[in-house]
Parts: sequence; structure tokens; C-alpha cells
Amino acid sequence: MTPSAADLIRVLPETIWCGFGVLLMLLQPFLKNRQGLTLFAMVGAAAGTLATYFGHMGSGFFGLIQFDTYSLFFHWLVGLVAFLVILASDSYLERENLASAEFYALILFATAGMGVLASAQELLTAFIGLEMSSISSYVLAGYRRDAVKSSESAVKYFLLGSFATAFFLYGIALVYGASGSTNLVQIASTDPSSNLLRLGLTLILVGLGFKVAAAPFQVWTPDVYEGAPTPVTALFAAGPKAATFALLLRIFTTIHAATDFWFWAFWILAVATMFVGNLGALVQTNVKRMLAYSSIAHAGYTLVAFTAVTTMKLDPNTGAAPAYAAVLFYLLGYSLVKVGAFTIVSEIGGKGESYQTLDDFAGLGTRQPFAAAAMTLFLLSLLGMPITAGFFGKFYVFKAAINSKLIWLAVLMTINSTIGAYYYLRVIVVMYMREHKGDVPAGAATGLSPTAAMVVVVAALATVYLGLLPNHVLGIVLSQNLILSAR
Amino acid sequence: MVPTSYYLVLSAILFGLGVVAFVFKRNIITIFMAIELMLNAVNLAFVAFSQALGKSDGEVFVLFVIVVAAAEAAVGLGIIILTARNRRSLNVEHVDLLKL
Amino acid sequence: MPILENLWIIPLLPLLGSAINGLFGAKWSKPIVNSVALGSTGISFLCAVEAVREFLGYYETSHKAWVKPFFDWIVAGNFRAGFDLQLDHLTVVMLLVVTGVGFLIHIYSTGYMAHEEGYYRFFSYLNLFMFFMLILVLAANYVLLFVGWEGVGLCSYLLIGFYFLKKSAADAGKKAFIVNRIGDFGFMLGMFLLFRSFGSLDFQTVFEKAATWQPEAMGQFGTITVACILLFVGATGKSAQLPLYVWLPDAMEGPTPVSALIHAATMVTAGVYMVARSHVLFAHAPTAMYIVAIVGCATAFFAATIGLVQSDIKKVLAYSTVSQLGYMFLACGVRAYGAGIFHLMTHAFFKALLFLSAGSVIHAMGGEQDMWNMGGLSKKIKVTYWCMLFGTIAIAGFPPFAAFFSKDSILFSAYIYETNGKALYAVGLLAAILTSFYMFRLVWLTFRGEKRYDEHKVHVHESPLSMTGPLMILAFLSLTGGWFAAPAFWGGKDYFSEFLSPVFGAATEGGGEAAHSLELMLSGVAFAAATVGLVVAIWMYNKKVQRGTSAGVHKLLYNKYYVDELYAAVIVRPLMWLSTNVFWKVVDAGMIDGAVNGVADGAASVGDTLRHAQSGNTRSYAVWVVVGAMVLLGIVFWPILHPALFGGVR
Amino acid sequence: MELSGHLLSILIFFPAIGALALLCLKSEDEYWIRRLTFVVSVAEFLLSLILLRVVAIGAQGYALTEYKSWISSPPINYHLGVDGISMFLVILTTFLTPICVLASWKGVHHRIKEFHVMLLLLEVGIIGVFLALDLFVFFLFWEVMLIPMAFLIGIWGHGRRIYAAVKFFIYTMAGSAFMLVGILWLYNLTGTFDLPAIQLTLQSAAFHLAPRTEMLLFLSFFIAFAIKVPLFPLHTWLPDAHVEAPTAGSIILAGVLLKMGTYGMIRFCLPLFPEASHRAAPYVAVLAIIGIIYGALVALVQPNLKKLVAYSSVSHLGFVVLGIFTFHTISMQGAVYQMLAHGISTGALFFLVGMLYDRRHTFEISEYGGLVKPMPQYAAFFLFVALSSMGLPMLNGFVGEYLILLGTYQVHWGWASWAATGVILSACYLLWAYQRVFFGDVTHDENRGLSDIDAREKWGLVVFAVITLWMGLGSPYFTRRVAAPVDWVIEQTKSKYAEEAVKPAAPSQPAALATTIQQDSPTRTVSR
Amino acid sequence: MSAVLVIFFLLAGLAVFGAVALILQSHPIHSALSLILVMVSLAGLYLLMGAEFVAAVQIIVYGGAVMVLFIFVIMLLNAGVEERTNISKMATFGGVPLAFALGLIIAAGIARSSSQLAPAAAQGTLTSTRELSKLLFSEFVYPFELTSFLILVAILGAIVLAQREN
Repeated sequence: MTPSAADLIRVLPETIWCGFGVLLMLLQPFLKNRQGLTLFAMVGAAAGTLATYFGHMGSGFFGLIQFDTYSLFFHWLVGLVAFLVILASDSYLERENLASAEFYALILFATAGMGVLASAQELLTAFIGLEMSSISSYVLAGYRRDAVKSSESAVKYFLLGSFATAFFLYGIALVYGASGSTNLVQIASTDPSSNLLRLGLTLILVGLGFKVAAAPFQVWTPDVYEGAPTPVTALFAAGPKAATFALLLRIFTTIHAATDFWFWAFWILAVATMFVGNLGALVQTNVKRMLAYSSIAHAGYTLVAFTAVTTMKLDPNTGAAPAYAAVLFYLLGYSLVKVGAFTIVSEIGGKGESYQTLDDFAGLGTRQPFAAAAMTLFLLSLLGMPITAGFFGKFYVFKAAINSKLIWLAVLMTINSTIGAYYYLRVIVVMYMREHKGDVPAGAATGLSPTAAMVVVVAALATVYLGLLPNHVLGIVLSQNLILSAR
Repeated sequence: MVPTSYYLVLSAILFGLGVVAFVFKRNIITIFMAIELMLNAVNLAFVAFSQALGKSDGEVFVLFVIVVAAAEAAVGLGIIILTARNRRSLNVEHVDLLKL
Repeated sequence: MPILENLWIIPLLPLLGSAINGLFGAKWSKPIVNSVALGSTGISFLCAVEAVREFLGYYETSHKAWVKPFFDWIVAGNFRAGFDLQLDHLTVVMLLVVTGVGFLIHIYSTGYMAHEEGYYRFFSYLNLFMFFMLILVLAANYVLLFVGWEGVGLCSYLLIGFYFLKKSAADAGKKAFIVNRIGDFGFMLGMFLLFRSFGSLDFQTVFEKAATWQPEAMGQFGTITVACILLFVGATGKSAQLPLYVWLPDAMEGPTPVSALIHAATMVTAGVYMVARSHVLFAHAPTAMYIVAIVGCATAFFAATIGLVQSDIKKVLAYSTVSQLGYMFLACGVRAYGAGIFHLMTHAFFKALLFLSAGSVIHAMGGEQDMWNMGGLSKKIKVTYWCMLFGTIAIAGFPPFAAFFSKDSILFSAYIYETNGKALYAVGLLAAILTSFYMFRLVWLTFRGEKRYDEHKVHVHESPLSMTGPLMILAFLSLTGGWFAAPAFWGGKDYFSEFLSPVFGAATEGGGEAAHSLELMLSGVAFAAATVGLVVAIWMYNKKVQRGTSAGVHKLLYNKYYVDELYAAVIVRPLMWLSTNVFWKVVDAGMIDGAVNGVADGAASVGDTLRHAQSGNTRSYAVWVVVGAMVLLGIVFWPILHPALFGGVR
Repeated sequence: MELSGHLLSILIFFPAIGALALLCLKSEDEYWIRRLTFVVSVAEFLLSLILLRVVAIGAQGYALTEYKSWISSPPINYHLGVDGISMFLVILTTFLTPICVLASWKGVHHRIKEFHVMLLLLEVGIIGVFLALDLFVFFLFWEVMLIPMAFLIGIWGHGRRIYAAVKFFIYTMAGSAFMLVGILWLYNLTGTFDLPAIQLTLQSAAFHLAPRTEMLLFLSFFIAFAIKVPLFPLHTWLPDAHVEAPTAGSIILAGVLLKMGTYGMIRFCLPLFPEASHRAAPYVAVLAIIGIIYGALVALVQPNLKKLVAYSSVSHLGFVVLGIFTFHTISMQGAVYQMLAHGISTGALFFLVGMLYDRRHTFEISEYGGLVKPMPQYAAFFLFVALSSMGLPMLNGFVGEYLILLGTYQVHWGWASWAATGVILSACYLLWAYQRVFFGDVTHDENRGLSDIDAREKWGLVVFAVITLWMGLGSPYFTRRVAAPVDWVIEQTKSKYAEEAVKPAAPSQPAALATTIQQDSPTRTVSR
Repeated sequence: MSAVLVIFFLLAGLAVFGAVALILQSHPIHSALSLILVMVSLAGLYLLMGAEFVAAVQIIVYGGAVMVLFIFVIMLLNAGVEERTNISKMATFGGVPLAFALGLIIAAGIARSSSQLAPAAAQGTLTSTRELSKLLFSEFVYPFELTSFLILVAILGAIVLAQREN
């Protein structure tokens, strides 16, 4: 019983990410040049992502992982996010005078963890993946060691994250007890009336709900996002969240019992999350924190699509395939936009992240037209305006909800979009329609650094591309047998 | 023979006490201990199920959990040291700069 | 038939004149402006005369009205309103009156307005008015008539507000327009109903179809009755009848030639013209007829009472106009359309004369209009005095002047009208007495008695020939205008009614020897009434008089029954208050915006509350996680805890 | 014509190309920015005039359709088409855009490049809305148009511009979000976003739409449109937006944007949901009538000139909605005509008010008075435009209102009677405002030296005046081209609706008059 | 009651006692010692079930390594008696009862649904360490290898976080 070569190639991306992480640490003493490290890390991120090209579809490692279009999609997603975040961190690390090698290594390890999550077909493997990304994240959150906020962010993330992990793990234990296995495919064949299974799946939902910041498990999100170094926040908002959703969706589509149990749970989580996120964001004056709340709201929108997925089995004719597609498309668009937006916040923040309030954004339209325009594009995408990725994302989510006859959910989402419009618009308004009070402080950034600008351009182009020509990506997310483990 | 449910109920009680401890304790280190307590409860459940099902993979999981717990401990204690350095206090209730 | 084929020339000429003066007149000298304005009106008058001649020839052979469509103006679905002009005998009368009197007043204005600023503007407006008035009388359908109808209202607005620096003038113009709009509201609804009933608004089609309908009974509010009443609402606005007469006295703020042309001779008679034009409809609606008669009669009396005590020379004439218009409606209401139109024509002559004479007086007095500040002018401005006197005799109804015949004819028709005719007659007669009184009062206060002005300040002088010339022509017309009908008085034919008979039919013929003797008797009564008025006026004012203090009935009359105040208090102010304090401040700002902003504020306050859950305390956060776990357990286990409910929850 | 295959796309995207070209200019290059924008917008206008030749009179259905598949799943196609109704609205848009450039020649001083880019992008969005035949594409343009408009208000507006911009944006967003739900629901039912295809599906006998579903769908569209119109009581964004918007913004907003709502009603609400439309019509009509009267009354007491014009739009658009929801060919043609006429006359009014603002930087009526003295030509033009706005015959405002009322009267005399009071009130508020601004003595010394209109303003106004007159006299030019599409819409609205729709709403009439007003044939006598 | 059951209850009682003590002790050192008590009791229970290897790892890694680390850190930071602050009223008054309730619900749920399971160690066979290692290096080799990176991450993280400023 040794894994085949094909299996090894199926995990090549993770291997490459981890390998580059190790190499980064090894090279650190020799490569004093920060840009060199950045480039090396980017190469690693890219290489890992591209390595998916060699993988063969199918399950590997005795059914622990499943390499399918779905996992491919999420590998690309997290790889791309890692690539962009590394690129965006370059100037940040220089400004904040932080060590690069460890930072990049941690990002790569976290990415590897996310990759595991995306392809895991077995709960324990998923758990290990989750922990890899989480533990890296804890460290990354506290990476600005001398900043009180950063360490506080790390503490909160660590304590609450571990707390939630314990729930997740306990859920795994119970599911294992009920079905005698932790493999999703085998769990799927368990008698769905088992209460132990029900209890276990619920606790798993608590753990994963925490990771994706679904209300009322969202409490940690604003604090952690605000305190963490901004590029790390970008990573948090995009990568782990998408990867956790990936796992959740795989559990969903594989274990039909789960969809039965979880329908109302998701309905309520979705509604609560949308409202908490949007209403919370409404009253924020710190842009970074506002975006944190906004990411809660977007988790809520994603959960709407999830709720639509749950009806798949209940009514096979509604066609849940578009609902998966909605989740995938939404997450892609959302992640890229969040990376772009946080990158701009990171750059505007200046040394010590001192300028992140709305007042600091005032008059940005004249001071930094490019940054302001890009930020506007990202905000409009988050808002769901046409010709941006966010519009199609929201459009597909709506469509999934309506296809599943979840009219009320769609209506509530509509209301939330409108609330959301208000606070996104406020940032735009401040940037373009208000003048900066007093002189612009000397420490504030005068323009985006070239690396950050590159990230912003890539994210903006991707946003518009997905908003104008979504066909290609749609072709992927709508492909037959997207999720091989799904029955 | 001890019925498996006894072990499981014990595990649930320990898990519940872990949750209580997490909520109740103020010292970050003891809160972290509460997490360890919860993980121990999980381990107990794994072993009990493993025995009841007559499969050994449950015990393998326990090994993984222990490893993960150790890794978490390393990082967690690092974070705690960092916080203690920054704040000169281990009371979790005083870690409230980020809020609202 | 060059003109008849191209009837549009008649209205277009004044329009061109207006446009030319309006666009370029500012830079031109007065003679050029004059020649454009007078030229266009004069040629238009000549064209009208030629058109009438051609029409009469045409009628000889065809025995029908001349209708000529020019272009489609509004087309939608089965609705078509064309720019169609029509000429028949009724139009002929109106056309000649409008162009003729209009031309005279243009001439007069060159003298009267000689020293005014915006001279070109005045003539531009005046020509524009001619254009619209001609459209009104030439229109072959209600919609085009409405164009003229609204257009003359506009010109009235512009001309009343000519002295726009004076607030009262601007106010008066606005008031005129708005009150007219209220009438137009009725007119429009009337048109809609006609279209709904007959599928067209062309006069010919409507009248032909209406003629096939069975007449409605008295007291019945059938379709035609309702339509007629609605049309009449329009007429009350335009022709200043109760209850919409309020704008006309105020309209005297305009230059006097305007008062003469628009507010006496032509525009205000448009309502009468329209009712007469629609006589086929009215004939089917006796209820509407009766209402017209009552309103006309009441207005005649009501306005006359107010006229008794006014001190402004033009105001007296204004109320007199309202009163005389009442007579015309009375005539229409008692089926004496011919008499009504006849009175319309004579009224155009003598009222224009009176106004222009008054203008001459005002001109002489350097702008003074208060009769209490005049007196004894007869020696200084003789021509004006005699013209004014002629006009007064004419309006008072002394033979052989114009109004004697026309008013007499109306009163006679009222007397023999089957429904309460005698009461209508009685009120009309009373109004005749009052008319005679207030007119002679005016003459006596102005021209006779002692002078009550300071000769050092006011240099009284006779007006130039450009002003007195038209006066004399009009005086002549006032004297002779009634003679068309005179033969009827002596038992012969009423030429005027006969002329109009192709339009109205022979319905107005009294017929019979008994009727004739009755008519003679009634004429005697009317003459007596006029004399009573004359005598009382002379008795009261042929001495040294002073402006009296108002009290009692006098005060009520002097203040015009407080109708303006009443309207202000009952309609205008409540509406303004409602709009400001309820609609705008409460409904808009308070309720709707309040709700909108309230939702926004509510969301913000909920958000604010929610953020307090975000206390920053990790322990609390853990509690939220626990709460979430409990909730999820509750939801997931709900079907097990309540199996009975499962299946129904979805 | 070689172009005609892509004429519609060219019409939509030509201004976008212009905007791109503008971006290449330096921001300081004020001279060329203005001229380039003007040239582009005039060229666009001339291009749009081609439509007049291409769209045949009396032809039903769409001309010049363009169809390209865009997104495979769900099937979203780039489907454009034009008919008599949309043609004129497009031309109105292209006409008003150069006017906007002229209007902001002096009023806009900062960020000139961005301003003109926004203006052109706005044009792109609006024309797209009018030409789109795919619900998705329609929605896309509908939303896209929001952003430049909000920017125009928010950046180049006056005092409370930000409040106004946000209010405008949120109001419209709220409405359109529901429309998106409706569009998707409709897609879910019919499997397509293509308007003609949806219509075919909905009309097929096999297809049954539950009344409740149809009503909800209708409402989801209608509310979005009603906000845009704006229909009472959803109108409160309008006065704020207008008062704070720069002149160009106001012109476009009142001239075209509001028509997007009424256009949407004609194009989507009625043909797609005939039965719901009929059921909703009484309520809609009552709201429209309330809007007419209410808007006029509130306009009457506004101390702010621009707000007054804004409220007058509420009143005028009430007529349009009323005309649409009587399902009568006369009134609906009138409604379409009125959309155009209102675009011209209100556009001109805002143009005029903007000139005043350029000179005195205030909209308060009390700050003016006696202006006819220093600015006689301006006063004359203002009067002319005001008269057209209050519906003086032979000017453009009359025909629309008259046809709407006439048509409405044929169906519901009560509605028409109430609505006709708006005619009185419009005279009241406009004349009163005119009097306070222009007549009397000059009460403020600053006003004594105001300069009269210059050549640029004069020519703009002359163009407006000529069109006003032309529309007023030659209305058949418009109604003939509009008649066929309107009849088609009415036919669609009837198709599945039973005969009882034709029956006038007799029960709503008072008993005394109810017996008298009916008469299908004139020979029937009324007296009995 | 069989002897096994007596041992079970003894160990279970100790474990619960330890857990409660962890909560009630106010000095972190005492809490840590209580936790060690729990862990040792659990190791006993593992033995009782026949999971010797797990029991050994429990003692060595958990009780030995991890808890020593805890105590080391407590000493290093010189953590004193816990301040019983009540800034979060919600946690003290709402959270603790809720947490108890949650524990009870889970316990009740498990008790009701796990009765059909075979008794632990019913087979009476000890799980051989060989079997564990086989599983670990064949079926679970992938997560096993991943854990190595996990530990690497932990080491890296600890270094990053705890290193003094240069």
C-alpha cells in the first residue's frame, strides 16, 4: 500500500508550496535582497499553481484527496491570491521593516494548507490542511510584533480559532463514530437518520462556520482583520475563506444527509450573516474595518448560494449545478476584489498603518487618481455594479436562489445589497467628493508602490474581465462532473 | 465491560467543561489550557469510537490531534509571550484595543 | 377666390408683424414699428373684408360654410385636430369686429403709447393677440379654437403685465391667466366629453352628429348637457362671468388700449362666441341653457351693482363690461343667439369707445384714473367728452343708439322665454337701470361739476388726432351700429338676425303681431329704465360732490362684495398653507423622506447596536460562538424534537 | 447603408470612444476638452438622426436589430433593437448631451476632464438602456448609467451634493435590485433573457402565469421604474438631486433619465405582464394623479427655483404615467410625446436656471426680482419655455398633455378630470415664480448689473425654442412614428386579457353622471 | 460492578475533578497541574480500552512535552494569580451557564444516540502498535507527511513571534 506516482503528482502543488517555503527559510541567510526573496516566493506560488497542470483527475492517497476540476479551481484561486499577496507585501514589509523570508514562507505554507482543504475528501486530512493554514495565519496576524494591535489580533484569532477547531474536531469524532470512517464518500453511505451523525455534522458546521465568518461566529473577523498587517488581511479575506467554503461545499455535495440537516441552518446563517455584516459596516469609519465587515456580508451572500445548493437533493429538477457555479464564481470574483482593495488600503495606510480612516481617504480622487479609480472599481464590484466581477457573482447567486425558489432569501439579499451600497458609496464619495481636511500628513503615501500597483492592475483587470467576459470561467465552474466525489 | 457511551459521555462532559473553562477563565494561558482540555475530550471520543468500531484508524487520528495540539501549543505560547511583552498583562479581558 | 382659398393669410399677417417687431423692433424707431404693426393689422382687415366678400359670393351658390383644412396639427389614434379654418356668417361678424376694432385700437395706441418704454414690445404683443383672436374666430374645430382661446389669454397676460415693474400689474396678469386656466379646465373636459361622444372635435362633425341626438329634457343632466356646462365653465372664465369674473377688473392694470381691445371688444366676448358657435349642442341641452341664462343674468346685475360705487374710471367700465357680457350670455341662454351676437358687436363699438375715451381722459390727466380727482373736464377736452357721452348714451340704451336695439332685443327674448323668463327679464331690467346710473355717474363725475384736481400739477390737454380719430369713428359706429336691427323694431325685418340665420336658423324670430306690440311695450319700459338711471345720476352728481366715506352697503359694494378676499381666504390661502405646511413640510420632508431617512437611520442604529456586541472582549466572543452552536443545534435537531412539525416547515 | 448593421452599437459606444479620447488629453487642456466633447456629442447627435430615416413609419417590431451571443450560461445575448419609441428617446438623449456641454461651459471649473468623461459615459448608459432588448443587457446599462450620474451630482454639484448623490444612488439601487430579482425570476420561468422571446413564451397558450406571481413580477419591475419616474410617493430623491446637481446633470436627469422609468413601463411592464398591469392600473393611475396635483402644489410654494422645476417634473411625469396606464392609444401616444416634450422644455428650463446660477450662484427666488430689466432677452426665453412647460397650445407641452387627458377621458373620465387640474396648477406655479423672478423692481443691487445672455447661451436657447415650436406645431411627425409601436404595446397588453378590460370603469362614477356618459353610438339617446 | 467499571469511574472522576479544578484554580500553575491530572487520567482510560500506544503518547507528548512547555511559559512570564475581572458580564453571567448547557446537550445527545454502539474494547484485543504504524505510513501517509510541515510551521511561527527585536 504505497501511494502511486500519480498520487504524488496530484499533491504536487502543495508539495511545491511547502518546498518553496522551506527553501525560503534556507535561502534567507544568503539572499539579503528583499526583492529577490519576493520574486522567489512569487515563483513558488506560481509554480505551485501551475503544477496543477500535471495532475490527473481522480482520487488519490487512498481516497483522502480528490483531484477534480473543483479542487483545480480552488488551487488556482488560492495560488493566485498567494501570488498577489506576496507581490503586494513587498513594499509593505519594506515600509514596516519586517523580515520577508518567514513571511513569504508562512504565506506559502498557508496556501499549501488551503490547497489541502480544497482537495481533501477526508475529514482528518481536511483538518490538517485547516490547521496548516490556520496556524500560519495566527503567526501572520501577529507578524508586526511590536504593534499592539497586531499581537492582539493574533491572540484573538488564535484563541477563538483553536476554540472553533475543537468543535470541528469533536464533530469529526462524532461523525467517525456514527459512520466508522472519516472519508466523505463513506460517510455519505451512512444511515442519515443517525443522531450521532447529525450532531457531528452540526459541530463541524460550527467549526467551519467560524472559519468562514458566518454570523454569529463572525465576531472575531473585524478585530482580527483590522489588527493584522493589511496584506495578511487581504490573504485572510480571500484565501482561507475560499478554501473553507471549498471544503464546506464538498461536504455538502457529497453527504446528502448534510444538506438535509443544514437547509434551515444555512438559511438562517445566511440571513444573519448578511445583516450583521452590512449593518456593522454601515457604522464604521475605518476603511479596513469596514472592509472586514463587508467580507462578513459577502460570506452571507455566498451562504445564500449554499442554501440554494441544499435544495439540490430535495428537488432534483432545480438543477443545483448553477448553484455550485454561483459559489465558485462568486468566491473568485470576491477574492480578487478583496485582495485589490486591501492592497490599496495597505498602501494608503502609510507607515504603521496610521491612515486608514475615511478622513484619510478624503480627496484621494485628486491626490492619487489611479488608486482612487481602482478602489472605486473594487468597491463597485463589491457593491455589485455591472461590468465588474461582483455583478456577475451576485447575479449568479441571485439566480441560484431564485432557481431554488428561495424568493425570500433573494429579497433579503436585495435589501442587503442596498444597505451595502450605502457604505461602499460612502468611501467613493469621500474619495471624490470631499477634500482632505487640513494638510496631508507627511507620512502618508503619495502613490502606490510599483509592486502594489501591479497587484491592483491585475486585480482590476481580472474584475473587469470577469464582469465582461465571464464565459471562460463559467465554462470551468459549469463543467460536468465538477466535483467528482459528489453523487 | 464499560459501555462505550460511558466514555463518550465522559468525553462530552470534559468537552463541555473545556468550553466552560474557555468562557470562564481570564488568563490567556489557562484559556489555552481549556482548549487543550477540549482536544483531550476529542481524543477520548476518538479512542472510544475506535475501540467500539474495532478499527484502529481512530487511534491514528488521536496521534494527529496530539501533534496538532503540540504545534498549536508552540505557536500559541509564542503568541502569548508576544502579548505579554506588549501589554504586561495576561488578562484576556484587557486585550480589547480592537473593538466595535 | 384668392383670400378664401388662403384664409391663413388673415391671422398670419399679424403674427408676422408680431414676430418682426418682437425680434427687431427694439432697435427700430417708432415709425417703423408703427408701420409694421399697423400695416399688418390693416392689411389683415382688408383681407378679411375681401374674404367676407368672397365668402358671401360662395355662399350664394353653395349654401354652406367654407371650411378649409391646411395641415394636421395633432394626430393620434382616431383623433385628429387639424389646422382647419372655417368661415361662416357668425365668423364674418366676429372677423370684421376683431379686425376692424382691432385696427382702430392699433391706431389709437400709437398715440397713447407714444411715450412708453417698450413701445415695440407693446405692438408685438398686440399683433400677437390679433393673431390668436383671429385663430379663435376662424377655427373649424374646438382644438384650434382652444389654441386661440389660450393664446389670447397669454397675450392678455402679457399686456396686462405690460407695466411689469408695478407689482399690481404683474399680479393682475397672473390672476387673469390663472382664472382663465380654471375656465379652460372646464373647456378641456368639455372637449374630451364631446370627443368621447362624437369621436371628433370638428365643428361640422360634432354638430351634425349632435343634431341626430334627441334633445334632452329640462332638468336632465345628460351627456350633452354636461358637455355644454363644461364648455360654459370655460366661457365663464374667458368672458368673466360669475364666479370667475374676478380677473377682469384687475386686468385694468394694463394700458388702456389693451383694456379696450382685449377686455372689452374682443377677447372677453370669446366665451359668448363659443357658446353661440356651439348652439346646436346647447339647443339639445335646455338645462345648460337655463344655467347660462341664470349665470348671465346674475352677472349682469351683480357686476352692475359693483360698478355703482367704483371710483376708478376704468374699473367702472370693467364692471360694466362684465355686466354687459352677462347680457350676452342671457341672450344665448334664452336662445336669442342673434341678439347676443348683435349685442356683442354693438358692445364692441361702444365699449371700445368708452375705454378709449377713458384712455384719452387718463392721457389728458397725466395718468390719473380716480374720478374723484377729476371733474369739469368737459370744457377742456371737448372731443373726448362728446365721444364719451355718445358711448354712455349708447350703453345706457337710449334710442337710437346701438345698445337700445340690442339690449332691447335681449330683454324681449328673455321676457318671452318659457322658463322663468319674466324673472330673468326683471333682473335684466334692473341691471339696465343700474347701467344707466353708473355710466352717467361716470360722465358727471369726470366731465361735469367742479374740478377736483390741482391745475398747477396737471396740465389737461386734448389728445392727438391719432387718438381722437378712432374715437370719432367708434362714436359713429356706436350711433349707427344698432340700425341693422332697427327695422325689426318698427315691425320690419331684423337684418342682423337674418344675416346670421344660416348659422342659427330662424329660431330667434319672435313672430306675431302680439309679440311685436309686446316688444314695443318692453322697449318703452327699457327706455324708462334708462331714463331713471340718468335722472338719479344727475340728481346725485350734478352738484359739488366729495368722496364719501364708505359704510354699509356702499362699503360692501365698494369692496366688490369682498369676493377676492373670499377667494383668497377660502381657496388660495388654504391651498398655499396646505402645500407648504402639509404636503411639502410634512408629507415630503416629514413622512416620505422621514421614512426613507428613518430606514437609513434605523439601519445605522441597528448597526450601532450590533457593533456593541463587538466589545473587543474575547470571552464575549466565545459566548457568541457558544450561542451560535446552540442555535445550530436547535435548528438541526428541531425536526427530531418536533417530528410532527417536520415537513410543514419548509 | 454599410453602417446600419452596427449602427446601434456605434450609437452606444461612440461616446465611450470619445471619453477614451478625452482621457488622452491633459486635464489642464480645458479648451480642447470642451471642444472635443462638444464635437463628439454633436457627431453622435447627427449619427442618431440616421435613425429617423431607417425606422419606417408604421412598422411594428424592431428595426436594426443586433444579436450576438455573449454569455453562454445563462444564455445572455447582446441584443439591440430600435423602434419608434426608443428612437426618439435616443435622439432626445443625443440632442441634450451637446446642450449639456454648452450649459457647463462656464459653470464647471474644476476637474473638467472628468466631468466631460462622465457626461459621455452617462450618454453611453442611457442610450444602451433605450436600445437593449435583452433584459440582462438592459439591466446592465440601467445600472451603469447610475455611476456617472451620481458622480456628476456628487462632484460638481452644489451645497448638499453628497447627500443628494447618495440619495439618488441608493433610491435607484433599491429599486433596481428588486428588478434584478424580477428579471431572474422571469428567466427562471421562461429560460431566456431575450425580451421578444420572453414575450412569445408568456403569450403562448400553454404558458400559464399565476396571477400572484405575475403581480409580484410586475411590481418588481414597476417599483424600479416608478422610482426613476418618479411616481409619488417615491419622488423625494428628485428635488434633492436636481437642486444639488450641476446644470448639465439636471438637464440630463430631467430630460432623459426620468424617461427611462416611463420607457421601462411601456417596454417591459405592460407587454410582459398585461393582466397585472390592468389590475394595478387603478392604483397606479391614482398615484399618478396624486403626483400631478401634489407635485404642482408643492412646486407652487418652493422658495427655490430649481426645486420648483424639479417638482414640476414630478407633476409632468405623473401625466405620462397616467397616459401609459390607461391603455388607450391616444393617451399612450400622448405619453410618449410628452416624454419628449418634457425632455425639451424641462431641459431648457434647467438650462435657463443654470444660467442664472452661473451669474448669481443662488437658486433662491427671493434673491431675484425685476430681472426683466437687466436681462430682457433672458426673460423672454424664460417666458417662452415656461409657457411651453405649462402647456400653451402650439408649443410642445400642450400636445402631450392634451392627448393624455383626451385618451384618459375616453376610458376614465374621473381620472382625466382630476389630472386636468394639473393644467391649472402648472400655470399657477410657473407664472408666480416668473413674476417673482422677473417682474417688479430690482430688489437686490447685485442683480442690477447682470449681463444678458451671451452668444453661446443664445444659440442654445434658440435651438430649444425652434424645437419647442416645431414640436408644438408638427406633432404628427412624432405621433405617426410612435403610433405603430404604441398600438403594438396596447395589443400586447390586451392579448391575454379578456374583453372585460375594454369596459369602462362604470362603478367608479357617481351615480348621477354614470347613466349619462356611455354612448357607443351617437344615435342612442340618453334621455329616458 | 466489575472492577473495570470501578477503575473507569475512578479515572473518570479524577478527570472530571481535574477539569473542574482547572476552572476553579486561580493560579495558572495550579490550573496546569489540574490539566496534567486530566491527561494522566485519560491515559489511564486509554489503557483501559487497550490503546496502549496512544496512552504512552498521551503521557509523553501531552503530559510531558506540551504541559512542560505551558509551565515553562507560566514561569517565564511570571504569571500571577488570575484577576477575576468581569468586564464581560455576558461571559460570566450568560456564557458560563450557556456553556454548561451546551456541554449537557452534547452529552445528552451522545448518551441517547450511542447506546447501540458496541462497548469499547469489546473485542478485547489490544490495538497493536504495528497496526497503527501500518495505517500511519500507508493509508494516512499524506496527512502524516503534512503534519511534518505543520510542525515546521509551528517552529517557524514560534521563532517569528518570540524572537527579540534585532
